[in-house]
Amino acid sequence: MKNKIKNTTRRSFIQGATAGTALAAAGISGFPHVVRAAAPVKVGVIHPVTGWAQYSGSQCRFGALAAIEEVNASGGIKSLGGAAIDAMLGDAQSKAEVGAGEVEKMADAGVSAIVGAYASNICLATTQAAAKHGIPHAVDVGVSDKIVSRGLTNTFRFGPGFGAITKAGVEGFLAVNKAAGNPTKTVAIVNEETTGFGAGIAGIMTKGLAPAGIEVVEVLSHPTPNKDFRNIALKLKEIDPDVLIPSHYYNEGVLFLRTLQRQKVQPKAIYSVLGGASSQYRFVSEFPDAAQYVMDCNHWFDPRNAGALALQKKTNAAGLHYNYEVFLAYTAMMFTLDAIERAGSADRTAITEAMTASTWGGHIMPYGATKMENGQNTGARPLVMQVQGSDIGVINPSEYATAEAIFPRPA
Amino acid sequence: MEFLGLDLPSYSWQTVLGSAISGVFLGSIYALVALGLTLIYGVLHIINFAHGALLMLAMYAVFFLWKLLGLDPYLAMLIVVPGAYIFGYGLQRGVIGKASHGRDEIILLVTLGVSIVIENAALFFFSASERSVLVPYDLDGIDLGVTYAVYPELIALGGSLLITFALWLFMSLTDTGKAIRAVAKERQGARLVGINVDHIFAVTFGIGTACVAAAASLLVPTYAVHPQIGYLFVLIAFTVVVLGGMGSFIGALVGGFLIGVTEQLGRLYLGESMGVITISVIFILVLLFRPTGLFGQRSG
Amino acid sequence: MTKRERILGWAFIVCVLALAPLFITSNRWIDFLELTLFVAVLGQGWNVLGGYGGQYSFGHAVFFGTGAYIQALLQYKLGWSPWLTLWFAISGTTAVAAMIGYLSFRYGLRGSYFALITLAFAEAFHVVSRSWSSFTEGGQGVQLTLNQDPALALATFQFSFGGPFMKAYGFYYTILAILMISYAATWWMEHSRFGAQLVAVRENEDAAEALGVNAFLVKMRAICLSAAITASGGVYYVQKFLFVEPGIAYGTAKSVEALFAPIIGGLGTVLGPLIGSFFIHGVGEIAKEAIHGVFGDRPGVDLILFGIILVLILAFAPRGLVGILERVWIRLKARGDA
Amino acid sequence: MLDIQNLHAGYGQMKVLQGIDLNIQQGEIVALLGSNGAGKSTLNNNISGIYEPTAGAILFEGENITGLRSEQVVQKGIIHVPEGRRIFPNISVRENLELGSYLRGQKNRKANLDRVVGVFPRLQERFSQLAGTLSGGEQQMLAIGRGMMAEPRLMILDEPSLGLSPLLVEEMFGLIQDLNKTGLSFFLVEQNVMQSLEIADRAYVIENGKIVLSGNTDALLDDPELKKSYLGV
Amino acid sequence: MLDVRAMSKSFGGLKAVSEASLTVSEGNIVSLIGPNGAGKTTLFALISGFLKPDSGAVTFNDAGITGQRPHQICHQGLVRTFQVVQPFAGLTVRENIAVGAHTRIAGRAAALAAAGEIAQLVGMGTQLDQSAGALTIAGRKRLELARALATGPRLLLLDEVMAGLNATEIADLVTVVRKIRDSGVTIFLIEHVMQAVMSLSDYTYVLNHGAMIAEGQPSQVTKDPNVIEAYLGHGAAKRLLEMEAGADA
Repeated sequence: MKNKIKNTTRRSFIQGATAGTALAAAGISGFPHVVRAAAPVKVGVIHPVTGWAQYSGSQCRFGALAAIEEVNASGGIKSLGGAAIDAMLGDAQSKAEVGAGEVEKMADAGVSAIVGAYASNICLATTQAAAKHGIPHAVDVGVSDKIVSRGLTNTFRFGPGFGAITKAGVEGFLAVNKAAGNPTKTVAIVNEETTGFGAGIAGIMTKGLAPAGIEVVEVLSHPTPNKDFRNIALKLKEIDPDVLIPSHYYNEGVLFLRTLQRQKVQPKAIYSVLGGASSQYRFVSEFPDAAQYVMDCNHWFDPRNAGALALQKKTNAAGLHYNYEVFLAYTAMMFTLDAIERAGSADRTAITEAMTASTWGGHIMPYGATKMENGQNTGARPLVMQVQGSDIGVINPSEYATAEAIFPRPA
Repeated sequence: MEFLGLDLPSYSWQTVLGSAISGVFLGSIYALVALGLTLIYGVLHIINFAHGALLMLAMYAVFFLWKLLGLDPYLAMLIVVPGAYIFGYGLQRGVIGKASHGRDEIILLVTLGVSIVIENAALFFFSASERSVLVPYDLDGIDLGVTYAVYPELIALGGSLLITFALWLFMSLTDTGKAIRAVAKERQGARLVGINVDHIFAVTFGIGTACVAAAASLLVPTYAVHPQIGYLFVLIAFTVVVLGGMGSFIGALVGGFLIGVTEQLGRLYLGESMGVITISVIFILVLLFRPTGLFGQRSG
Repeated sequence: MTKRERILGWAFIVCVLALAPLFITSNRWIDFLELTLFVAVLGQGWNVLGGYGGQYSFGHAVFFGTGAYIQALLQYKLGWSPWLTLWFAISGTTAVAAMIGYLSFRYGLRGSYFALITLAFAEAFHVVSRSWSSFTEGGQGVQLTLNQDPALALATFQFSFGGPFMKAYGFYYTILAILMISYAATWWMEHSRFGAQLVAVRENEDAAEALGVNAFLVKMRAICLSAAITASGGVYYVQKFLFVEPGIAYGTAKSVEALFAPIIGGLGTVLGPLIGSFFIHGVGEIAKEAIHGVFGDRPGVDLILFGIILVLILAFAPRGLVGILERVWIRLKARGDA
Repeated sequence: MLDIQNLHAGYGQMKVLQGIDLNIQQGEIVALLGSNGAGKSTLNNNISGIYEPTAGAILFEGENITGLRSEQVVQKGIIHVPEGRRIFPNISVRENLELGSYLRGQKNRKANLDRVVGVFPRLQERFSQLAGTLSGGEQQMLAIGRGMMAEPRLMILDEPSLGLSPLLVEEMFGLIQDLNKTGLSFFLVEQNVMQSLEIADRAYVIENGKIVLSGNTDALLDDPELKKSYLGV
Repeated sequence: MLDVRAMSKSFGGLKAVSEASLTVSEGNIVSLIGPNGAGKTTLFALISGFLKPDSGAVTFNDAGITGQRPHQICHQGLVRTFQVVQPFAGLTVRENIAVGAHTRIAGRAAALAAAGEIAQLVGMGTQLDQSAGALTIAGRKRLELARALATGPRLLLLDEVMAGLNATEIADLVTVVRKIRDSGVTIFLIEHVMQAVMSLSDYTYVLNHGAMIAEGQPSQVTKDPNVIEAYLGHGAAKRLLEMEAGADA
């Protein structure tokens, strides 16, 4: 089993975490002994660790727990007298109603905040259920912009939403294209339409690329799951666009890129926006050929941040992939714990207020200082990556770049 | 292009032909999965809902043989096919036959129960993540002009023809094959010539499962394995079986190709998502208007 | 069981379900009860057609999903009140059921063929709901506006931000009311000519026809009642979660959930789906807790168990838990009398 | 050869046979007469192992075969050609015959096949035809031919004349006699009373699951009881 | 009351019923006899709407009912029973009969009460709450009769209700059938048990190989050499005549 956390029981993890804190306390036994009078603060962690989204959900859970482990190890919530964070784990089973049920359990158990719940539809249900009980809820992934547009005062998303990512994708592409001497005239979009996360991409792209004289010549939508991409490959062969812009989940991403390979479809570049596979280490390691030179505008950590790299090491050590799920959930949890620290209280309202007013800057993401507007962190932004060799390098924006874009890709 | 008042996109003949050819390849996969299903239906009158789950299980077996022993998926057939036969035989004799009291609807529910158990056991032990087998000849193949045909696809196509032929030979030349066909229509008569009907039932289920395991070996180089993969094929396999005629191998083969080509062209013209509705529509129409399918025998 | 015992039994069950939440302070357990009752409603929907009528549908999600979509879309697109849309949701779904029933029964589909065609219809609806974006909002699903004004809780049929009682129990009593109505309807059916004829058709269609039963009409009525009950589950779902998407609406999960409860509880009995739902959810919870101690969060444990229970019930207790309970009851009474 | 002692049998809670005693000697043709629902087919199905009797014993050549499965009974050489023929309609005539020796007589399949088509030349003409397309008489020939393929020692014939024209019935009975001359024993269940009594050595009359009359056929033919039970006069 | 004209039906190549005609007049008990496989049950199925004839017509109470569905025909007062009894095995005797009663009674309680009365009539009064699946063959036959009777028929088609019964049971049932006739229900029956046919019928039709070969008073019909041949086989008539001659001598 790749995912160790999954194999640990909830109890043994909590025990482990407590043991960690105890050890940390023992490590500083030379100092006056700090008696932890404060009760632990309960934080709910909901993810779909079973069902269709199980892989991503488990990755998310690992990230969130890593954050808790880290904070507990470094002395817990200081403003609460070093109170430990007690993680209450919930499994949404990849179903919205089960996710909402988990929130009820957590409300019962008296959690102070909730972090979760990966998929947009589950997030919609969990944030609403949490709102009913006034529990602050930090959304880790859930890119649908509906999540933060319902006026729920308890809901916060630290990462960027779909609209912001697509806009950044356009800007990033234009920059890469310009640097290469504007070779792109036509693009084709291939997006998934089942969960709707690729919906709306065509409009934003068409509008954004038009000023640079780039035409969106075709939009090809497909369902998730999709077992065959041959038709799309054939159409692309006929249309022969300069650049392909895919936007879909991991499994389809893999199948799509492999089909292009098999059908010898070779555009100047593949530049995905929220491409499920493109900037995932797992894909790069399993299909290095298909992944080569693929660019992707997606969630990414600040590659110069030491904490981010430490987390990467830790993730790899656990046998997991350091994908966006891990660092987004980690960051959402850190954001929550930071708010608890600032609130100096386990009270839900106080934490909500602290989240609203957060200016937190100590994170591992390329976002700058936090500024919440209607629950959305306005500083949140994606980066543009490219697979080069066995690594994934950041190619845009320049202030975070670790590699030079290779575009058009070599034949 | 306009068709029945619908404004359809128009494509070059190369694209349309390429799509149709890809439908043939896809259809060969459907036919492979449907062969075992139609055999089991023809004799046992079992609409085997566990068929997809068994396909998935066999795909995992092929995957692990590759991953752990480095065994080529096609070679893995030598292990997986007999293994599946034994598993299928035991499943019919030990579970399905015993629990179903011989009633069609109950059999349906029992196989549904079995599929739920198998699928979730796979989820439990293997997790939901996709696992792919990468064969060295993954990208090699033949340029057909309008489309590339890679070896895994060509082998699957050849395999579907070969397995259909082998099944046909088995059913017409061996006593067991004849007994299977005899039992399909006349159980009491079969008992009276000394055929152990329970055994033949289990043998049939075993062979059906072995077929699906052969299909699994041929599928794995193209499709990643995950616990829900069976579901992706099984509904279509039902359509193929119903269209081809329950119990007919040639029907499964022709039905597979027909569905494959229809689906690909449907997706080409109606869009990838809406295009698959052609399958459901064919399914419903055949069930309503020609439940015996194209090559089916009249029952009764 | 005597009639008196039955009535007393029902009165007891109704009282327990009505009063239970007042003694449970835990949201978690209220939520558990709510989910259980919800599945019991879906199960009764299936039971009317499958249990009483012997027509085993494998695509009952088509009724749940259609009810949910109508409920959601009329509010979303036309801004209608949910109290109005719910009538359209139920009657619209009934119309869909009438169409599916007409085609299936007119062309004489029975047994496994009926199961397959319902499955095919659910799949067709799934594809349409996913692909016809301009009408159904496609795969993104329909998200209803959340009302946070406590004063409008009742008017908007959204209780999450109502008063303390409403917030805690609003949806519980909603699903309980739906349950009571649907179970009363089933009870009425069981004790009516329609019910008697439906069971006769299940037992032997030819014999029923010979006795003047219009089997086609009886099955049509059954599929319509079945769909109406299932659609009311869809209405509840949409009001509770304010969200519906193709996978939730037409995926296989709901179809399977709907048939588990009555088969395990007892086919063709009013009480069966309720008992079945309580049993599988209870066992599921226990299994998950138990397995948690050993493996952590592992997927599928409860479903593996459900599958095994389903096969065992089919093999050894074709009358389900109700049958077992009745036998136990009779034995206990015999012992008491002795 | 076959000795049935106090046999009781039925379906579920339904009792059909209520103590049958009956025997067949090597080389005999024994007829069983009785009206619909008297239990004739039930008796045959219990002998051939399709159903298991609730009480009593069936001995074949001194060996207790009560409750054996049908394939074990076939193995012993008791071949039951059932009412309604039960041929395999969806496979060819030839395959039907071949399956006759599925369990018994496999070694001599070719020789037996020749023997059967020698007796029924009509079947050879239809060799590759699906058995379901045969006429009623041909189907009956096929059913008997299929039975012969197993090299039977005792053949149970259940209503072989059912649905056949008088001419064919005549032919059928002649055939049974011919086969009997080769040493094959027959247990013949018939509604065609007169003709079966003419070729049989002995007969039993069954009513409501009990044997009510038995004896040599000549005696039975003159028994007024028989006529009464058949014509009600 | 019932008039069947030139009815034919084939299955595949086999002519099951060919050009059969018959008349059943009100208040009578008419029987249809013939050897196994003669097509009697097929003819019943054609009359009651379970099968569609290839040609021919059925008139019931001066109305054409050819091609109508069984339930429609039932509502006009013509109801059949099945040779292979078809009880609703999961229901009690009372519930079984009530299904028939519902044809004329909408209310559940009234239908159940009516079922009780009918059960008394056919002698099942003590078995009302028994499960139909647990009945003996005789019980099932009675139930079959009771259910049909509960629909309130004008004409009852009974398919071998006596088969498999012993002499006492047959005698009981003969009485019941008479009682039913006396209550104003016309009866048309297929029967194998000749005693029953002889003692019950006012008129008899004989079917062989799908065609009517004789009709008339039962006592006459059984003397018809064609009928004897059909029943007892080729040459039987001659032998019987010889026997009778011998007996007379």
